[in-house]
Amino acid sequence: MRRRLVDSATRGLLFLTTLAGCSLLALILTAVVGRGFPSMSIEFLTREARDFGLDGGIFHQIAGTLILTASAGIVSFPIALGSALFQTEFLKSAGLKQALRIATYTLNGVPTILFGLTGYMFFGALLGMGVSWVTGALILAVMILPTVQISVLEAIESIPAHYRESGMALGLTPWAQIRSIVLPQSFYGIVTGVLLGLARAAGETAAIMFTATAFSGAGIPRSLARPVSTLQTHILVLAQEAVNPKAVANAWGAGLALTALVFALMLSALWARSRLRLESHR
Amino acid sequence: MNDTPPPIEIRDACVSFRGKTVLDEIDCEFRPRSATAVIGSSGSGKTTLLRTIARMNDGMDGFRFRGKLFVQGSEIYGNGTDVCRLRGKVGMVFQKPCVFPKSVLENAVFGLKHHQPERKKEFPELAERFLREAFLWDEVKDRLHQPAAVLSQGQQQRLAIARALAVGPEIFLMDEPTASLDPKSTQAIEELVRSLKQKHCVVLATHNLGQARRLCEEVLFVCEGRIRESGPASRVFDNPLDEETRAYLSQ
Amino acid sequence: MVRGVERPRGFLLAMLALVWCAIGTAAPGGAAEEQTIRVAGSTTVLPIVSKAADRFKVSHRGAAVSVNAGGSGVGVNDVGNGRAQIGMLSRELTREERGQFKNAGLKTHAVGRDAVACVVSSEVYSAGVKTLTREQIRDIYLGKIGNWKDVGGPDRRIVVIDKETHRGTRHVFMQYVFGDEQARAPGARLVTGSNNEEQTKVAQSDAAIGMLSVAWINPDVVGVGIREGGKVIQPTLESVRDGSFPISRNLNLVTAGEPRGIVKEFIDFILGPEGQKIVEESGYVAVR
Amino acid sequence: MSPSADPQANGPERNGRYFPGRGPAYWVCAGFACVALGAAGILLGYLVAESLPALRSQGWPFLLGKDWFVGENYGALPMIYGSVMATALALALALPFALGGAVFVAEFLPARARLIVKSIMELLAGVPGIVYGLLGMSFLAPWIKDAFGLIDGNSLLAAGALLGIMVLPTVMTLSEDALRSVPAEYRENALSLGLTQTEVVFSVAVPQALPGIAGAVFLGVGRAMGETIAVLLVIGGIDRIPSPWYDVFSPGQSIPSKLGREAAESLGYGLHWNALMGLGLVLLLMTMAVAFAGNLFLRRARP
Repeated sequence: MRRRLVDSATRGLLFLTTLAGCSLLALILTAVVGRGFPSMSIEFLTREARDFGLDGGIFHQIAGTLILTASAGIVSFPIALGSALFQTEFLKSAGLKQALRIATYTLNGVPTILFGLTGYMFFGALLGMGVSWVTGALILAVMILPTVQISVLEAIESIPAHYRESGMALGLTPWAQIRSIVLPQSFYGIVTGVLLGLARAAGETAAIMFTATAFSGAGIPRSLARPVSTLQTHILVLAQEAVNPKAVANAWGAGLALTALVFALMLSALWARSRLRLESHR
Repeated sequence: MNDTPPPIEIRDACVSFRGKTVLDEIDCEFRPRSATAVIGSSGSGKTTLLRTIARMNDGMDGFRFRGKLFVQGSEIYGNGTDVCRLRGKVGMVFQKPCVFPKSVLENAVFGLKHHQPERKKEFPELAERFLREAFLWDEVKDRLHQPAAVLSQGQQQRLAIARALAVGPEIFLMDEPTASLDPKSTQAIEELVRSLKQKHCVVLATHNLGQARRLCEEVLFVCEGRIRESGPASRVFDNPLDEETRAYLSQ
Repeated sequence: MVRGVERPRGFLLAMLALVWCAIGTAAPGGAAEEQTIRVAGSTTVLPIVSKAADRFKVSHRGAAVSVNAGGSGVGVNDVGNGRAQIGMLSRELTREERGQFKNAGLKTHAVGRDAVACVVSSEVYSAGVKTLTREQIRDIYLGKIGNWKDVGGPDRRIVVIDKETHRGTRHVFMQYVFGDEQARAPGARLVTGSNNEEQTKVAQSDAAIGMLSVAWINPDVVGVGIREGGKVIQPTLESVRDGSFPISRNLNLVTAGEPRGIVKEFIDFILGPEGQKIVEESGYVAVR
Repeated sequence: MSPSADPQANGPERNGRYFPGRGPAYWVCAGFACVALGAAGILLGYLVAESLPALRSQGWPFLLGKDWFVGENYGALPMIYGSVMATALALALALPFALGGAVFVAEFLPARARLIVKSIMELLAGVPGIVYGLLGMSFLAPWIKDAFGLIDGNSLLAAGALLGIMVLPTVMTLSEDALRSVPAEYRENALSLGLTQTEVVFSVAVPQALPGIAGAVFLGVGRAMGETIAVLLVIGGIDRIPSPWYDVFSPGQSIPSKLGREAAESLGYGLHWNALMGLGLVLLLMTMAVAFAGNLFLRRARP
């Protein structure tokens, strides 16, 4: 009897903690949507900001976040894929593999502000790229590299051995194996990794606030050497102006837009990952 | 015949998962102090039948049970059944030996620790007793505090049986306990089953017809979720009445 | 996308080429840079420059002005290191800064005048704290006075709001209160950065004191009068204009050497009639 | 034809696997593989090199000094304290919910509900820091001010609570993964012995998943320690250790928040920058230690 009581009590307690956690998080979503929705409109999304974001919309900021995120993804993806292929298909030395892995995991844990600062000193100052789109894109690319790389690597490594073995038994060359077994089998894993990386880049503020963005006058950059304006830094500026109700409203609007963008990327990543699971169970 | 109810009595039972019927029109009894073999091809429902008796399917997705199932006279799918107490009475041994990542000793008294925590002081002696009953004591008495994973597969399986014995079950459900073991370990387990059936009601699902013939007094042949034939082992093996049974046995 | 590629080698090389294109285009980007003016620095000067930039772009097609905040110290630093052509400065250059960037030949151009007011939450103001003396402000920032009732206000603990040490507003304010632009404020409860942030924190509190450019004063964030020798000077543009308000300052633009080309045009634009009108619109006193 | 495309030139068979030869693609991939290595190296090297002048000029007081005033003193202790304290508060607040939630979701929820809760959690783990910062300054800090009768809500507690909310989904999903990766057989065997479901969970599943759970917690710690923008907006920004030291209602300063506020002021030059990079190095070493510990546990989790 006592055991049953303990069982029910524990269950209840666990349920309560889950409920508390979930409702807190539901509260967050409600707050973001509830506060952001009133300022959402087609005009808000398609007009440029005026009067330091107090008036007008967030068109340039959305565009800036998108191009910065996309260019970071474009730079990061081939590096991550090449690196993963190198580790799984080319490299034989276990020690070197371990070193690469440690570097990746270390990089994954580095606080983003440090990427921003040292990245700026490297790309912006040493290589002379200044505060610009390209500096921001490269910093973000390095920042998301471990996310993408780990995901791609795990996808490739989780390909069941019998696939490779049957490929080998058919007399495929290593290159043919990569092309017809490794890449197709890990396709959704690669997609998942890239999308997760993009989501991470899209939500990042600290790494780009000194390195890629301008408070005003950036617009859509006409060259890689120009600064961009992004949703993240836009929110940061507006948030500090919280006495002005218009600023607050626009900050929440931009916050909702940014959250929606990140969620779209995350949802696609979750979808791709579920496809990966399906494929591997086939 | 006396009045004590049979250890297990199933009346017109039907088991389905998500609407898909897996067992149907099951109607049978198991005798005390004897071994019954449940035979049949893979996927015929042997495992489901065993798991249903211990209510191990409760957590499965879309599980439904209709009919009546009595264990020692009490209806176990009725209201107010204490599932934990039921499983204490019905021990179960699985196909793949599974020991917990703890020491041999801790594994042996694992269930006991939760059922009778007040007997903590006696655990070492109890462990010895049940390990002896499982014919394992001599092999592990010097390694009681080593992780159970170092034991061989056959030893792990006997440890699993000792662990189940410790909880004090009157019924033993064994789901192909020797399927993943080598011949020598199989022999040891068979020896153990012979001794178990002196006191317990043993239900043994097996593919190994020779094993069923060697160990069991009764046989139950399951095919596509239904019982096609049942009866004393010698009769079923030597003179099967059912067409399907004959086909299966003659393989 | 991966499936469609025939040869992984070609695919990898194509990707490599893409990366290098991305990095390579950054270098020729330098040529287009001449028409872009980068401005960074004080949030006090920021409204003037941002608005001026919007109008400047209309009259000068092809010119782009990117403006960043950060604070006066950031402005000086960026100009000194060549990251920006124009720095915004809500104070004068310090001796350290002149020394540090000797080679850059920093030059300041005053574009407007402003006063730094000592501001309090409106609740405190309406409860009776209409004026403060320099000594009272000093003791509050030192933490010696911790409750508004000691200076004639309600019985409420004072939320002392400090600013980041490199901010121009702080330099000017501390110069007046302590006679030292780098003075410490051990009584502070909160440190803020931009004027907007400070304004927000004062407004959100009901017992705060802070320092803020007069352009940021509003009904929630009220500037108290400064009592000096029996006289009370209100923080208004008038008292800045007639020079009576004790905590006033120039709003400067700083360049490395004499401005040339488009940078000179932009500074001249701000100093011209249209630019000076923007200065007045932004809540400051024009210099011309 | 480059040698790598020629089957004859393929590398030897090893461990039953063919490896491609060393064509140009080999070197390209090798170069890419070294990017992460190089980036980590540059990062660490730069921080060490740039922080040396500050360490040399300040000596040990750099780590132990309690006073940070640009141009005079650079003592990192208040920031180190702030980072540790905010992270500790975050853990204390988030762990019960994260772990309780993970156990409940992994062990007691039916498959479909589990998928939904998990997807939501993973989404929430992706909510940008700046949005959390916005939430913190508009809801959490004012609420803390009113609830505890403070003169101002921006405090270590606000930062810790916000961080707790931020890392909760991360810790929860990763712990849940760890619990799910415990083979079902263990649960079945324990169930068949007549254990109640919570007994099964706490005597079999949780102990087995413990390394994985510890890894999840460590990763959460690393996240919390490195978060800049959300903390910057609610921690108060005062470089001071409160007295008494456990007064979490006081304002404070964490390392990332300090870097975020002051780095632009001296980007790249002077002793101030060196001191800031020293802070960065301390932060990096702290997070690296945490990540190492976490990965150690995670590796033990998957044998």
